[in-house]
This record gives sequence, C-alpha cells and structure tokens, in this order.
Amino acid sequence: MQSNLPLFPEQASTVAGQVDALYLFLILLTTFFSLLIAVLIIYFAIKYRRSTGRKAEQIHGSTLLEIVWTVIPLGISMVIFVWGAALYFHIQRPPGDALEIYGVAKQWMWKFQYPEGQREINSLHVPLGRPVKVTLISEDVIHSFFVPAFRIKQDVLPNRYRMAWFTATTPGTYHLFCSQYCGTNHSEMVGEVTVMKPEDFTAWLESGKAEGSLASMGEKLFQQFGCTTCHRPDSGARGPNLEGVYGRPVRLQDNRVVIADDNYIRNHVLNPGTEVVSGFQPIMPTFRGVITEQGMQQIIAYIKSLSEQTGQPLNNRTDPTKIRDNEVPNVQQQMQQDNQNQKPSGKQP
Amino acid sequence: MSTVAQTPERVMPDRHYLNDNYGIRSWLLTKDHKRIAILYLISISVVFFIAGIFASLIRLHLLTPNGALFTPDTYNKMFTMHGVMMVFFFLVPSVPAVLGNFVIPLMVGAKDLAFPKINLMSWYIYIVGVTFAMAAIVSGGVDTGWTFYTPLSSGFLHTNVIVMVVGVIFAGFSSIFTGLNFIVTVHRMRAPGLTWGRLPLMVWSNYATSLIMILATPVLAITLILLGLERGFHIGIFDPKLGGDPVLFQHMFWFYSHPAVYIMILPGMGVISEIIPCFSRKRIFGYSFVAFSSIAIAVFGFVVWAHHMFVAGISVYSAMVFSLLSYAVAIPSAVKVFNWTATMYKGSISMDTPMLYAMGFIGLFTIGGLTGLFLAALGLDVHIHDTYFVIAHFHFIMVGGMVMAYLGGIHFWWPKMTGRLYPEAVAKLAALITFIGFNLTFFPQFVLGYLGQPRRYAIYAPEFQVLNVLSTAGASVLAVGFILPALYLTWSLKYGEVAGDNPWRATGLEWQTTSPPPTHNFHETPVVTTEAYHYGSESEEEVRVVP
Amino acid sequence: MTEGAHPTHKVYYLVFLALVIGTVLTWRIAFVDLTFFGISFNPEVAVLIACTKATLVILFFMHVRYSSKLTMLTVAAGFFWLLIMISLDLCDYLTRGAVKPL
Amino acid sequence: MAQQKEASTFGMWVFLVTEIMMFGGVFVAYMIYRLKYYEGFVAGSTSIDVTWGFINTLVLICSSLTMALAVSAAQRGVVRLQKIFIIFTMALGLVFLVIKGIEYHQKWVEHHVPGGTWQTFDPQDIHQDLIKEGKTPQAATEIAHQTEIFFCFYFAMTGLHALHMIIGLILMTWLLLRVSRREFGPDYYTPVELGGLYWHFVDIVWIYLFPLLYLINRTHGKI
Repeated sequence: MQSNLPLFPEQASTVAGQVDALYLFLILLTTFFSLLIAVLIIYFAIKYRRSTGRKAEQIHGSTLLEIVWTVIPLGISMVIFVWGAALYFHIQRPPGDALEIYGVAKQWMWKFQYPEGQREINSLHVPLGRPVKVTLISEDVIHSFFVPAFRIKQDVLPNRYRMAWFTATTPGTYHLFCSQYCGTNHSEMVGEVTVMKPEDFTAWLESGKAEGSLASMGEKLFQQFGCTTCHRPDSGARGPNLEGVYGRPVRLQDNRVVIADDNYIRNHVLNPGTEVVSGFQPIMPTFRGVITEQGMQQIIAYIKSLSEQTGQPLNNRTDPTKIRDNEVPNVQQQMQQDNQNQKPSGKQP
Repeated sequence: MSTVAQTPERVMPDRHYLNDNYGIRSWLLTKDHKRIAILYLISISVVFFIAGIFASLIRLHLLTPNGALFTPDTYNKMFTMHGVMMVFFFLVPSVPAVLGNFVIPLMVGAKDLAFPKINLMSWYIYIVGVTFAMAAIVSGGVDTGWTFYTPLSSGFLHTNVIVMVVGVIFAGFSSIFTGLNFIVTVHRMRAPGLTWGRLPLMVWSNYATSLIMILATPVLAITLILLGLERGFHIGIFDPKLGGDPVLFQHMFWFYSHPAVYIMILPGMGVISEIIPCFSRKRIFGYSFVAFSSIAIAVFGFVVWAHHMFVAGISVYSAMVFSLLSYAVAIPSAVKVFNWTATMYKGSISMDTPMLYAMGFIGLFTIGGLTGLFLAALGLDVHIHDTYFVIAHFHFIMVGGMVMAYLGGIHFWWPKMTGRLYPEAVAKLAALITFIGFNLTFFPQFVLGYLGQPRRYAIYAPEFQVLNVLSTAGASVLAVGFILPALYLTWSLKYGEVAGDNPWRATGLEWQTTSPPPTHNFHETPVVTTEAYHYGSESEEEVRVVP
Repeated sequence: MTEGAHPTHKVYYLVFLALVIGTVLTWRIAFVDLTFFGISFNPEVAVLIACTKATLVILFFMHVRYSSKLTMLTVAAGFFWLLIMISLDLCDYLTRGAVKPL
Repeated sequence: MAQQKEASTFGMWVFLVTEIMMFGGVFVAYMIYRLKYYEGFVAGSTSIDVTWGFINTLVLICSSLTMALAVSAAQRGVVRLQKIFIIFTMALGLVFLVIKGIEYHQKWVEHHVPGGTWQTFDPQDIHQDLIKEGKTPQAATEIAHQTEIFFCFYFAMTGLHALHMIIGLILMTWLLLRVSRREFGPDYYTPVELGGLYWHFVDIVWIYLFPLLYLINRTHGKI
C-alpha cells in the first residue's frame, strides 16, 4: 500500500488538506527565495569574478533597499502568521458533538477507552466523517500523540488532560506515533489508527467485548469509592449534586467561576481541598494514588453522562434536583456545621 | 591564488606568540588570548570529532528500519551524547571561544581581552565541564536527550544524568565568562579612533552573542540545578507527583536554549560579514543595518522561546504571541542575507576557500531560516514538531550555517593564527565535499519529517527507509568533508606556505600586525582613521596603523 | 563623569537607617490586614518596600548613583530581561484553559 | 589604572546581571507556583518563624553597611578600619549563616524538609494549625500536602542564597589577607570594591526572599 519512496504523507483528515496548503505555500516561498539568493550569488560570483581583472565598484548601501527587504519579509511573514494561527485555533478547538475517546499513555503503550466501554491497546478505531475527540493523559512521563496522516499532534502530560481532535476522511490504517522522547522504547510506542466507514465502525463496536459503557463503569467506581454518600441530589447532601455540572460554569468559594471540565473534575478528585465549590465545605478526602487514570476517565464519563441525561434521577432517586446553570450549581444546599466532626464518607476502599 | 601572489614579502616574523615561550607550562598558564584560543581550538576539535563519531553511528544505525547496530537503549544514548556534546561543548564555544577569542582583541586594537585571567579560567571551567560530560559518557552514557525534559530525566532514567548536567552547567559558566570578557573588552578596550560605527561586524555579532550568553545562560544553570535537586534529593519543583508542572521546565529550559541558537549562529554571521567584503573587495552593503540586525536578533531572540512548545500544552493565546514574535526575529536574519548578497554585487570576487564556505553558508542558512518559518507557523508546526523536519531545519542552521561559517573562519584566519597557508586546491575540494555531503544528508530529512518520522526513533517504519539510506550516504560524504580539513590544516602547520602578514589583503586591524601576531598583538597601539571594510579606497594598500 | 566617586558616610548611615525602617515596616505591616475592595494588598506592599530597599542599596551602597550611564544601563538591562521572562511566562500561565471548545 | 578599575567594575556588574537572571529563574518558578498553590504557600510560609527571618534581614543590612564602610576605608587607605569593617562584615555573615542553620534545624525537627531522599516530610504541625484555624481535616490534609512544594522552594532559594553567602565569606577572607598585606590604598582598591558589590547583591536577594518566603500572608486576608 505504501510506495518505496513516498514524498508526501497521506491525507486522511479534514485538516490535512489545510495544513498541506500552508505547507505548499511555504515550500513555494522557500523555493523562490532560496533560488533567488542562490542564483544571485552564483551569478555575481561568475559575472564579477576577479580573474577578469575588474575592480570592485564601491556601494555603501541603500536605505530604500533596506526598507524594501525589511517590509516585504515582514508582510509575507504576517500572512504566514495569520494563516498558521487560524489553522492552529481550528486544531485546538474540538467541536462539541465529537465522539469522545479517552486515552492513557504510559511507557510504552497507548490505551484507549470508548464511550461504550470497549478498550484497546496501541490501536485506535475511528469512524469516517465524524469528529473524534481524544482526551489524553499520561501515567508517567510526557508523551505525544501524533498521527501524521491526520496532521495532528498533542503532547500528553502526566498531570492534566490534553485534547486532540480530528475528522477522518479516508478509510485506511495509519501510523500512530509517540513523538515526544519518553525513554528506552520510545520508538516502539507506536500504534495504528484505523478509519472505518460508520457502519463498519458500529459493527466493530458491537463485536468488541465491553463490560458495560464507560459511564456505567464509572458509576460502579463512583459507588465503590463511596462518592454517592455525599454527592446526592437531596437537600441533606454534603457534596454538590453532580447532575448537569459537567461542562458548566461553577462558582468557587473565592468567587471565581471555572468550567467544570475534565481537568477540573480530575483535579478536584485528586486535590479536593482547593477550588471548592461555593456553598460547600472542603470535606472531600483526596483520591490521590487510589484511582487509576483509566478509572478517573470512567468517572468523568459517568459525571458527564449525568449532564447528558438531565431529568434522569441520580442514584435511583425519584426526585431530581433542578439545575440552575449559568449560575452556581447547588448553592441552595447549605452545609451543617457538625460536618467537621463526622468522619468523611468516601474514604479509600 | 592571485591574491597571495601579489603579497610583496612573505616571511615569518622572528618572534611571535607561538615561539615567545616554550613548554607545556607556558601554554597551560598562558594569559594570552591567542594561545587560549588555540587551547580552545584543540579541545573543541576533539569534542567535535567525538560527537561526530556519535553522529556517524546514529546514521549508520538508521540504515535499516529495525536499526542496524544498537539496541534502542544504546541508540538513545548515542543521540543524547551527540546532542549534548555538539550543542553545549562544540557549537556554543566554537566561533566565540576560538575565533572570537583570537581576533576580537586584534580587531579592536587591544593587547588582550579585558580579563586575561578570567579568559584562561573560562577554558579550565570548560575543560572541567568536558571532563564531567566524558565521565558521564564513559560510565555508561546518558539517555535523556539533550533537552533533559522532566519528568523523564528527573525520575525515570537510571543513567548518570546528574554528572552530565553538572558538566553542562560548567560549560555554561565558561561561556558566561567568555561573554563577560567580550562585553567589557568591546566597551572599554577599543583602540583610539575605533568608534562603534567603525567596529568590524565580527565584533558586533560577538558582542550581541555575549549579551545572550550573560543574560540567558544563568537561567539554564538554575534550571539544571533545579533538575539536579529533583533528581538527587527529590526536591521536586517540576515533579507532577508533588503538583509540579513539567511544562515549566520547558519554559525555563528554552528561555536559554532558544537564545542559545543565536549564540550559535550570530558569531557565524559575523565571520561571513568579514569574509564576503574581503573576497569581493567591497565595502559591506548597509553596514549599520547588518550591525543592528545582530543586536535585534539578540534581543528578539529572547521573546520567542515557546515556539518550541506549541504542542506542549501552553495556552493558545500565548502560542499566538510567541508565534508572532518568532516572525519578528526572522526579519533581521533576512536583512543580513540580502545585505551579504548585495555586497557581492559589482564586486571583484575571488572564489578562495573561505569565500566558498561563505557562499555555502548563505545558501544553506537561507534554506534553514526559511524552513524556520514553517515551524513558527502554528498550525503547520503541530504536524512537523518533533519530527525529522525539525532535525533538518536546525542542522541546516547549525551545520549548514554555523559549522560552515566556523570552517570558513578557520580558513580565513588560519594564516593569521599559524603564519602559514593551507593547500588551496584540497581546501576547495573539501569545501565542495562538505556542501554536497551536507545537502545529501539533511535534505531528505525535510521530506522524512513531513512524512511523519518522529525524531529520536531507533526503529522506524519501513517506508521511510529509502530516504534514511540517502541521508546516511550523505553523512559519509560529509564525514570526509570534515576529516579533510583536520588533516591538511595539521599538515600545513609544518609544510604550509608562509602566509605573510596579510595574504588576503584584508582591511581589519588584525591584518595590520604580523602573522602570527606578537604576544602583545601590536608593536604600537593602532589608531583607526577609517570605517571598517574600506576596500577599494586609495589607501587600501596602505597600512592602517598610524604610529 | 564622576566615575568612582563615593558617597559620604552620612549618606551611608541615612541609607542604613532607611533600610532598617523598611525592614521593620515590612515585618510589622505583614500582620496588618490591608484588604481593600476585597483584595489584600499585603504582598504588593511588601514587594514595593523590598523594591525600594533594593533600589537604595543599588544606588548608594553599590554606587550606581555615582556611576557611568553604562553601569546604569547594565543594571536596568538585567531587570528588564527578568521582566521579559516573567511577563512571557505569565502570558502562558494566566491564559491557560481560556479557549473554550466550540 | 583608572581604566582598569572601570573595566573591572563594569565586568562585575555584568556578572551581577547574570546573577539577577539566575535568581530570576527561580523567582519566576516561585511566582507561578504561588499563584497555583496559594493556600499551601501561605500555610508553609506561616510555619516559618518570622522573627529569625526578621533578625537575619537586619543582620544582612548591618553587614551591608559595614561592607560599604570597608570600601570607603579602603578608598581612604585606612588599613585598620578596612580590617575592622571586613571582620565585622564576616562576623555578621557568619551570624546570618548560623541563624539560617538554626532555622534549617527547626525545619528538620518539624519534619518540614521536603524530598523523598530523607523520607521525613510530614507536616503534622501545619495540619494541626490549619484545623485550629477552622479548616476541615480534609482541606488541612490537602493544604499540608501542598506545602511540600513550598518547602522545595524555601530550601532551594535559601540554599542558593546561603551558598552565595559562603562564597562571599571566602571572598572576604581573601580580601582580609590582602588588606593585612597592605595592598589597598586610594590608588588601588578594586578588589574591595568588587567584593562589596557582590556582598550587596547577596543582601538584595535576601531583601526579596524575606517577604516572599516569610510573609506571604500573615493576616489571612484574601488574595
């Protein structure tokens, strides 16, 4: 399928063509200027060679020329800047309706989880023509998620989620590389991305063994860690109700408003003492070192699912709490003072 | 060759800095900037060939997709040691500490640098640094990559990272002291009449380099000290387990290491600005623009570092700021290239070896610089970051630019340093071989990079093989191009033609003294009455030194 | 040029006095809550006093007040570059996460 | 000679600029983490005894004065005063280091020394204090955990500063030797002048370290 001497990578995503356009523009520009300079110096070296016995004509310089060759490169580079920046902005902003796949990188493998609960190692299957957002985190060092055919790359950090997104356009199998040096077997931290037609993808998903959806696995963990003891929709709950929280602004105790995104949730589970939601006491214990990165992603998927199906009761309760979004979620629940003395629920299992 | 024939008298002076004193002590305890330059020349040549051997082994290994020679572990050590040795122990000191050390006091008409003892000390510190680096290599090598990214380097590798880091810190202090010396010398030691507007461009560019050395290098030192603390004592400022941010390490590392790129290229630009007017018999075109572009590069070079981190997890807005600023640094580089080209216009050009290197420099630096635009273009950088495209880009700047300039400078000032000429025909051949070998080695890597071969891969996908083989073939040609000068330059020390004081009929003050110069450089303090590069004026053949 | 001129002892003692006062002030004021408009200005005040003290030391004890323009420029350059490093680093850290998904 | 002195002084300033950048690097890192882990930084800072820091600031300011007077004495060529003032400066420098040692010892006893090497980091007292202030146990655990990174900075910054003090003391010893050999007078006192510049610089670093490490927030006002 690959020729022996490829000169151009395959285009298999919507941004590939756009990146290539900029690349070609820059190649033309580079060729033009390199040739211009090369031709000039070779021409001068021959035309004005000393062996003809000529004397040099002294020219001091020309302010006009200096201005010309300052302004023209400046103009050209501003065009490149705007072009590149627009593209970058596009690459950095995943669309809201994307299929969300969670990935964990570790020395030296890639692990992916699908919303329906399928898991893969060093292999990623994605449907054709649908935006796919991969939320990535590392268990150890910095890795980088690089799919040349999609022209996307994102460093995968050990302490926060980074997103990469793409819309595949051509079915096929493509390289997945780790492009940030990550230790001994860095060059073997490679995988494959398989782009499938939507119907094939659905079939593939169904054939995959899954213990349940990611959200349901998250729900199990949620109960296993005892999160439900506090995070309940009733008025006696000591933690905020998590329905409808995901992706919405949350007011913190210090009056700042943050978005309850993946990073906020992960950070809050691991370091709950800070960035506490307004109206609640910081009584949540840390789950640092207890939850695996994959488990964390399941929990996030679960919390997210609570927002997607608002109106569905949480934890089988029949009385869902109404969510006032755009404002602080769950400010109505006041904390009782005696909480301090109570042993916090949701301790490590 | 015609220039040489016209030189009237070609005799070695009776006494010069090389025969003023004999014995190992007279070298190891010398305070003469010229002898220190020679000490540096010898030591960085050794480093260059060691690091070059690593490079050759890397290229040989990459002949086959599964790796021809080593385990991945050994391969990782190879590229790390190649990178560390080349960057910190060869490129950074190359032109400043060898050529700059030799010619800058001569160019400004001074007896020596401002602080001769500190100059000698900087060489010893450099040697201590090299010793640490060598110790790290001999005791099993280091596999962090020359960038030492945390948390990999601080917590996950089992090699002698700290020893290597200490070596690099020493090398850093050595370059701080060189920079300090240059700055004070240029400010305080200029000969009477040598105003800023008359300074040779080599001095301007080394001054700009020194600014970067003193302002950026200490940040590298503190960053690596913090890395050492994290690795040695688990005092982890970048450790994600304690809540540290590994991206901050990258910020601090690149705050030095990006300007360091200009430490490496600016002195090379200075060399080129000397060679081109001399072999074109012409004043430099737009002197003040070339001079100020050096300062502009030095200053702008400080505000662009995060373009190494566009996919590392920095904010989108700061990425835009850094991308925009990165283009600002491209402009002065372009101005320089255009001015060099314009200098050749209507000149009287002779294609001697230094000029061949200079022309090679202009061509390769242009390509290297323009491919930098690819990497600063945000959306495109996402694809080509950390691939062979980056490798090709910076080798075009570092090898195609800096090493070419360094070799050009060595050939240009060789008669001044040794009093002898090298065999011109062989030298021209070597320059040609270097140019061809270089292009063959690194041009395929642009294609490889865009195809998506990540850097630092011991094993790669089979479809990349043809281009890798091409690159390896080029590397063997390039190696010949580098070994040749080492051989014939050494040969010329004894058998080379006597050069005479000014074989190129150049105008700089360094050519107005004997070759080799006396220990105190000038028998009488020179007085400068003209601008630099007054080629073609009536007084050209006259000596510029007025008693 | 008054290069190399040094201040009188009276100046030294006055600067010393100012430094001591500054130190005591830093220490005392740290325990006073300087919250206005809901923002505590304690750190700002502390750093401001520190900057004043540092300036005094640089100008008088280190004789920059009596030195050449070149020395002044050198000192200024040092702090200016520090400012570059601080502001561009903060440019990243303060705008992280500011771009929302579509 | 004047040319030489000017060049040396300028060279020293250039060197001090590198020092500014070197300490600057760690200050930048400090700033970013302080923004990120404000509560941990406050708790860590509050656990340090401010009195020692205050006394040490005064000690250093005094030493700066004696150093300035030593330079002045060298300029006037009074050997006895040079000796006395340099000895005073060294004595004050030593007092500073001894106090620093006492503080480090305190931190060691309180299990505030960070880093996996010694495995001693266990800020029980900070945890207690936080609870006394009305923090929940969970929040206290969190904040106490954050203090580790504060102490990393505390030791890295004060350690680097102390190293500079030790180098300063070595310089002073060397100066003292040269003073007793009566090498300095109105014509030549550049080494004393340069030693003075270095000493004052180290003092300036401490002037910033004192509020940044000891006094982050002693009133528990809002950010």
